[in-house]
Amino acid sequence: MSHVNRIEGIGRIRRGRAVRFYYDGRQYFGYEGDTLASALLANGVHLTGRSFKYHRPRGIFTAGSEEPNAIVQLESGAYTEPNTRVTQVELYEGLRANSQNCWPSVKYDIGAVNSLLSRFLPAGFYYKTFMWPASMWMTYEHFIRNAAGLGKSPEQKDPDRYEQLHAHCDVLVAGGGPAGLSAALAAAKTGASVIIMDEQSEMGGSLLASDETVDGVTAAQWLKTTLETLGTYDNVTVVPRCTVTGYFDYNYLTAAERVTDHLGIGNGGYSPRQRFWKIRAKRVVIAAGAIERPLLFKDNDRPGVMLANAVRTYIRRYCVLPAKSVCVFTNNDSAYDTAIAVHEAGGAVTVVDTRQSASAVSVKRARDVGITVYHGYAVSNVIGSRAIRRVEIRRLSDDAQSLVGDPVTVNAQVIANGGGWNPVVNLFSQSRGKLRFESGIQAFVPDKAVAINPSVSAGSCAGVYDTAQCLATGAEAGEIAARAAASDPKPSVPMPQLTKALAADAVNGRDFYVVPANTGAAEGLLQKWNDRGYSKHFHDLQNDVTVADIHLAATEGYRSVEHLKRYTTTGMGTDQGKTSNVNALSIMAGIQQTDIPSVGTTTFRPPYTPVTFGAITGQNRGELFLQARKTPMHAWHELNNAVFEDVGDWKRPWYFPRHGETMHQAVDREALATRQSVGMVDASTLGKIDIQGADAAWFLNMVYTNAWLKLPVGHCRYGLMLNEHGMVFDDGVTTRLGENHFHMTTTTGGAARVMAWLEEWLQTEWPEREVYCTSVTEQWAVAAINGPNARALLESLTDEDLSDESFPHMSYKSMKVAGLDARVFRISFTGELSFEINVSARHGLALWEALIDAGKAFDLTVYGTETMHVLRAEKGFIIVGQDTDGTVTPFDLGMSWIVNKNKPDFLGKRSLSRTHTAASGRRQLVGLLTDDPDTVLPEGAHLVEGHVRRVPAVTQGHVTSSYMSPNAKRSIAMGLVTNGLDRLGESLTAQLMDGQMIGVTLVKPDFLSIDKSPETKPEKGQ
Amino acid sequence: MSAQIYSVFTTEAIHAEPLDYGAVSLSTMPHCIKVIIRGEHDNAAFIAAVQEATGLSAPTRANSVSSNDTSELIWLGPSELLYRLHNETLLAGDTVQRLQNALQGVHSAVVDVSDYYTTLKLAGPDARRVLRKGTPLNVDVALADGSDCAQTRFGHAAILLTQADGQAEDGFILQVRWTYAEYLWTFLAEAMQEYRT
Amino acid sequence: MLLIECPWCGQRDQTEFSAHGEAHIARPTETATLNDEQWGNYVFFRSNSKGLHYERWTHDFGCRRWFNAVRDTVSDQFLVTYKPGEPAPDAKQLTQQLSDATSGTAKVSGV
Amino acid sequence: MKPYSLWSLVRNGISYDKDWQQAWRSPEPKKHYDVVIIGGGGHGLATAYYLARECGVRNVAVIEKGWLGGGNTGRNTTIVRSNYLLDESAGIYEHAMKLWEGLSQELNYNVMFSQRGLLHLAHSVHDMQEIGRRGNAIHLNGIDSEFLNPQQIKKMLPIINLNCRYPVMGGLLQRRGGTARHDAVAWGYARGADDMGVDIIQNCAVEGFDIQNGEVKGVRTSKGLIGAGKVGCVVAGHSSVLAEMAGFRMPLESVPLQALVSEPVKPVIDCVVMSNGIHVYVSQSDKGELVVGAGSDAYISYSQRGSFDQIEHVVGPLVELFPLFSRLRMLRQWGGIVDVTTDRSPILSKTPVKNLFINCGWGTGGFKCTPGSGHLFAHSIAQGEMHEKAAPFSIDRFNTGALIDEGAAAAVAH
Ligand SMILES: Cc1cc2nc3c(=O)[nH]c(=O)nc-3n(C[C@H](O)[C@H](O)[C@H](O)COP(=O)(O)OP(=O)(O)OC[C@H]3O[C@@H](n4cnc5c(N)ncnc54)[C@H](O)[C@@H]3O)c2cc1C
Ligand SMILES: NC(=O)c1ccc[n+]([C@@H]2O[C@H](COP(=O)([O-])OP(=O)(O)OC[C@H]3O[C@@H](n4cnc5c(N)ncnc54)[C@H](O)[C@@H]3O)[C@@H](O)[C@H]2O)c1
Ligand SMILES: Cc1cc2nc3c(=O)[nH]c(=O)nc-3n(C[C@H](O)[C@H](O)[C@H](O)COP(=O)(O)O)c2cc1C
Ligand SMILES: [Zn+2]
Repeated sequence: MSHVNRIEGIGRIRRGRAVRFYYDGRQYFGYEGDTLASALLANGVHLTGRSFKYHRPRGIFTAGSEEPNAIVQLESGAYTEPNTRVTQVELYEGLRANSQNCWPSVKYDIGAVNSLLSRFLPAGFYYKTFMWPASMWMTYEHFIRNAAGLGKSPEQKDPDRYEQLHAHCDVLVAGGGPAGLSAALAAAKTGASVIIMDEQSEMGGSLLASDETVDGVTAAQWLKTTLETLGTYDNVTVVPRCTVTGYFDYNYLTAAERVTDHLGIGNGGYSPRQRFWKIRAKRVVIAAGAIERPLLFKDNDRPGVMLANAVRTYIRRYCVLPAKSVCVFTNNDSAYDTAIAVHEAGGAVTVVDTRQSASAVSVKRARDVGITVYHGYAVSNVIGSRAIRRVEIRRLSDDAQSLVGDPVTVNAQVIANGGGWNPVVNLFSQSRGKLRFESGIQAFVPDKAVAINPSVSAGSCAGVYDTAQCLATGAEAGEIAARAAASDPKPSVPMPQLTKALAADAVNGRDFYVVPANTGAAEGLLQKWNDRGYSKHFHDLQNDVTVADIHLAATEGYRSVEHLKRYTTTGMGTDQGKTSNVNALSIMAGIQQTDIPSVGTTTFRPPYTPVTFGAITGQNRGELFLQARKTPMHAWHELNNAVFEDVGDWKRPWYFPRHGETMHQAVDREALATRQSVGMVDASTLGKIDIQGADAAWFLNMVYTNAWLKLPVGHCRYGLMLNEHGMVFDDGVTTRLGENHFHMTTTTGGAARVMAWLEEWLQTEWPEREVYCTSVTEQWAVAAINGPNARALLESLTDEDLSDESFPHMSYKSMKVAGLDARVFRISFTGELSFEINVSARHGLALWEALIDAGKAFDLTVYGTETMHVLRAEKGFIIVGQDTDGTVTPFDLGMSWIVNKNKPDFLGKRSLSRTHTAASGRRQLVGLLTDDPDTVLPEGAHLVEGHVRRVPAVTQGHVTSSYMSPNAKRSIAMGLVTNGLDRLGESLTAQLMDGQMIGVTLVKPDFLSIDKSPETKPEKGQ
Repeated sequence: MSAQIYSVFTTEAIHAEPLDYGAVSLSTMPHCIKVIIRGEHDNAAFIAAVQEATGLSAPTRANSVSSNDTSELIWLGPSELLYRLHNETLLAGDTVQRLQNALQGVHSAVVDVSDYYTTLKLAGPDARRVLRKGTPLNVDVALADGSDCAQTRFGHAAILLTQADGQAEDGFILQVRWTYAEYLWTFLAEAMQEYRT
Repeated sequence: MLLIECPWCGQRDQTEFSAHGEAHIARPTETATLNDEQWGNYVFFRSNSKGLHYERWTHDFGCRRWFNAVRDTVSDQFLVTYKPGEPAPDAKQLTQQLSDATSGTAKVSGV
Repeated sequence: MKPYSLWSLVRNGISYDKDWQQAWRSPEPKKHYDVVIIGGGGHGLATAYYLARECGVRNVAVIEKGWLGGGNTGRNTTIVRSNYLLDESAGIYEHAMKLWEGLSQELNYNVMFSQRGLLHLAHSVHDMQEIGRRGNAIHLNGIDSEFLNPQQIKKMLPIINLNCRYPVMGGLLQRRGGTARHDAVAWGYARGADDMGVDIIQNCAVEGFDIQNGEVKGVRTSKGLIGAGKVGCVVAGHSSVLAEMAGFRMPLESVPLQALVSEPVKPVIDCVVMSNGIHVYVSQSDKGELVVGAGSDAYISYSQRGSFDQIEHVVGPLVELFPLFSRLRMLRQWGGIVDVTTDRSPILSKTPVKNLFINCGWGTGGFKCTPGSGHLFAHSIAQGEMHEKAAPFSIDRFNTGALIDEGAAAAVAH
């Protein structure tokens, strides 16, 4: 197909560079510099999609990011992207796009039956039906869901890469039109660091489609010179293709840059697809321009109805005349520029102006070149459905409340619709700034910025519509911002505002919004709305919301603007109502006989235009999603077939299967070998804190429940920490290395929490106490050897005397092990003879390998966390976080021995004596033996009284830990049971979801013969 | 890759293959002695003792470093300094001992953290831009002077940033808990991709 | 995204910090003499002020120090940050400062 | 009240939709009501509805400072489930679930309660222990729950990345869980309450209480003094502010909680997915957006917005769990003010002021209990004594230590 609509001229396209692309499977070509929209229009394609609800045919409506209609499924497979605005896609070789939300094709769409039923599907209809029979809702819903939803999600992993970038600047300029560019320049001149961003492929904003003279030169020339000048400043960063998406507190702004999208798939080289900026700006200049708003008339959603300035943009920027005959429909002067542009491009043009007369320069110019202007007329009917065939217009009554006279037919295939402008106040509003309604221009403009988000708006986003004024306000804003940033760099100081007054551009007629639908007598418009007939006046094109729907909402009492939005879904589409919101307000204001500011706006929220989740995530994905921490011995574990378990951030070996062993077999072997000879576990992940100072012992006395003052140097003690609620939150062994020096260990997952807890008390409550804490977790690699041969093994690597007398249980020695400086603790988490050998992290692997070598003589077995759990459970030792859950006191654990009642105070102490906490009947930790020793209870199983299955049933508690114990030669478990400590010997039943009933007996949680080893419990308090 | 990288960051002898894209390069630094020295900076006795033991003036200005050819004293907090010593003949334990002796009787703590941290070097004219991909710190302000240092975050990792050779130019030393080093390295290596030629 | 003035390190990004609720709640010393309600008050009950709020923060990714701040919980504006141990700044004065900066929405409660 | 039906849609369609009734009136406040409910969120409206409907108390006003449902009711991720760990919680949430199951019909307003199933993922041994415990507890309470293995999860959710950082080891499914249309819940209750004579007064802020001898006599509002026999305070994030007006403190912190939606797409995810292991929860609305819940900031704020890092913190996990969502786009983000208790359980309680009752502390997860909370609170107010299912949730538990610690016990939100 040929470029039926391409016209002569230069614009911003590069004619030498033809680009092939495909739309709905059909091949077309365009030029470099085209957007998908301009290329489609050049090829005469207007129909680009079907609407959300009624599946009405829709076309390209705008030339920018405000596009509500023309959204497509871009590309396919892993690269596909739904709901993509054709107006923002830059053309690249081989681009493929498909229409969406239609079947079998955009031309013949089955869903269009909805359109026939539209009368019975008004706003919120789903709240009123689909209720019977109740059981059918899920079926109805299934169909509703399939009908909704626009485009399709990709079905494969995104192959592209994204990055984030943090930036800091004195002045951030959002928007690179004339106002933004002059702001950037003015700020740059003061020496301020400036970043200027624009969402379009080129800087220039509306100047890219302007034939104006700017500062005495053509717009294109001005643009070129200005960009060159900016380029000479080192302190200026110019970022095209970058949308400022969010304005957060303390002048933190986010922006999404499309770095390589325009190059086409796979052509990005080493650059990321998109880059997500996080900017902290001392001051912000918002120069985001204005968006045209359409007039509302019957069938105003037909493909071919476009915003007036979009038509002008296609002509001047892309050399595309969207149709040979254009009807410009407007209520103000600015759309006359479009008429002139059409005329100059060789098109036939008719202007339909709702005003009785107009006298602006542009109007005069249009008349002078012979353009037909109908004053006091409005578009009353659009003939054609997938394309406009012709347009009917009728005279407006004097009060503009009704249509009178006979229709006049205008030959036009495009309606250039210009109903005035809405300043882009989105970012300002996101910054908590309050808006003010200027009735002269019928628009909301920024009022005062809040202290923490000092910004100044310039150009047409501040309601200034004249280019010279845009330049002037821009320059002033840039200078104000730069000076404010220099004199008081902190946001939280209010910002001076512009002295240049808002151009009181009170063009009469801009308060005309909706073409009356009736032909009746001259009653007031408001009553007339009762007649409806407004069910084809679409104000929200994407969500198919009509003027009638607003009326319905008002009738039913959904009058608050927020109810209106939610009931009709107006403004909730992917365009967030950029072209529809103010129209909705005006209609509601009309119905309620009030003014627009009294109706108010809904809340502007980020992002300004939708941002890919990939961009927001940046590099924090896959391997970098969350770091996996590894111990110094990790490589050995990997080589030796470890299966890893995630414990907090850490990767810990879970078990070490040999020759196809199951987990169960591996754990059996590891656990038996440890108690029979010697086993070794990597304990490097334990939290470690170095505590020093004259008050160190006093401090431990406050944070642990037991007594610490008299612990001899060189000895270790087990402690429990409570929070102020009195509940156990961590445990570990702490060793007195010197009179004022302790080495504390914490649980793996609790290390950071404990460190923060200690610092909190030291820094905020007891700053006068002489204690310093330093985290040393990563400093030490730890190998723990357990079992009857542990001593012999260690002896083979050290000269130190390891006898009970010289090195008793719960004590510590510094020595050489395998030639390495080591701290060795004789503490046990298995109940076996045990040594925890600590060496500097970088020697961890060497230590480990030395132990492995020496261990061959003792049949040393390496075990993982699962075996570690089995071994400790065999002895009834708890794991905080598994056998406790934040609601458990030491008494509940049967560990009253660890609570020193003579200490005047310790953290959490008072909570233990609260009425409820001290009462009986709490859940207490006991051992559980299944009637059948081969049955292993599932962890989490609940216990009930009796043997008869009942639902509901009262739980007596649950199983916290449960294993097959090869050493006890039976299954073992622990659980928290109501009053458990008083019920030892009683039987309960675990009632499982699958119907099993497993009998258990409550016992003391000490599952191996008591006399086997003296080291059955962590040492008791003194 | 992970097994290889892991050994890089926990064993002093092996170094990761440096990445050099011209405009920016990444490498590991040799192991050095690192000692945390705790003590109140407004305690003159503490400051004097530290200076005596290290031969460096104590950096009591927040986020500053004082250094000489072989060592640095780095401000970490109002009661915390980091002493880094690039001297392969000395032992960490001896250094700790020396400091402890000097600080006898002063409320203080000396802790060997030589193996707690790994240091990486990011250098080249685009090093700052790469840094900005992961840190919210205003690098230009926080590291305006060659003697400035800063603790901040890079992605999820807590890092200490100092400047190579005390120059506020193109080289940064990133100190990180070694268990985050693989993460940091991978992040930086990916962030540098753009500068490949 | 707040910009927070660490009393030591200066202005830093919010993501370097964490918040820890109301400040200036002294831990009772003679805990044994308190009844359940008095103890409960200390552990659980908070001013949760809408307006000026005295609160605690830590500079986790920086100097790791705890400090206090006064912030308006409506505008989220920090009025002052200060070191632990320093006295709580006067609410009246801060309210004035706030109403100078904004239009005076702040209300003081529960110091 | 003219009922809604397919027929009513047709009839009204034919008459150009101009004869619909107002869903609720907008009356001027009377001088005195038997009960004044402060707060026109779902919970307040439901309370008024059940007071009128079941307790015979029809001289009731609901006083809302803004627009109905504009608080957390209008800004939540609409997840409904009753699979709570502790018996007390199961008691109220399952009570609510039963009411949900007939709610559209009872209210004659389609609240789109969609029992599409709610899946909690377990990413570690610890998570597995947690869902094991909770699944069994729920089961004993007579509430449905099922364990799924990774293969079953993959079958249900083909797009999931089981092998993400913290690989998926299993899941707990409540088939009766799902979502409901948040706005419809507020509007449906409002319409039902209004129909029975309840006055719903919008744009009217309570600014103080009339308390005499420790007993509440009325509320001072921006529309003047309104007398009340009893007052129910149901203002979520503003509970501490109201309590302060009445002279007492609450064990609450009001923090920002955020959510976001993607652009709408055709159905891709058919149940609600929650992962505490990597911190994300997501469902797809009937309109097609992915509705994603973010975390809460740790600082107190009344500004209905939060910090952007919370958004990053949830988008990362979303992409990790569903890598194909990376090319979808975030359409809108917003925040609410949630009132959080230390034990993550709500407060339904008498207060130190006689005849002043409070219902709050629902924090990040009260939408699902809207019918149950309203129902129990209505009965409690009418009786003057807390309903037995509500009784454990008194303020007093923070003094005695009888916490209902869902937070500590399960660490499951929403
Ligand atoms: C982002 C987000 C996601 C959530 N996700 C879920 C979820 O998935 N599932 C779930 O179960 N829960 C969720 N929640 C929680 C849930 O939204 C709330 O618990 C629930 O909606 C609270 O309802 P409510 O009626 O108590 O409060 P609200 O709906 O907040 O109503 C309180 C009302 O009181 C009014 N009020 C306040 N002060 C005054 C005054 N002085 N005078 C008069 N009126 C006043 C307010 O304007 C407001 O309308 C979420 C919350 C948020 C913010
Ligand atoms: N005659 C009229 O009534 C009328 C009305 C409006 C505008 N205008 C003309 O339009 C021009 C306005 O100049 P201006 O500089 O104020 O606006 P502009 O429209 O020329 O430029 C604004 C720029 O900001 C960009 N932008 C908007 N939001 C953004 C975001 N969030 N992130 C990044 N970029 C964003 C846009 O893409 C655009 O390029 C003047 O020439 C004026 O005469 C005329
Ligand atoms: C479940 C749910 C779905 C939503 N879907 C959309 C949506 O499709 N489009 C949209 O613009 N906003 C959507 N929103 C967000 C609302 O527009 C709005 O942001 C939210 O109700 C908070 O109100 P506020 O932003 O006005 O403060 C949704 C909100 C919820 C709770
Ligand atoms: Zn700091």
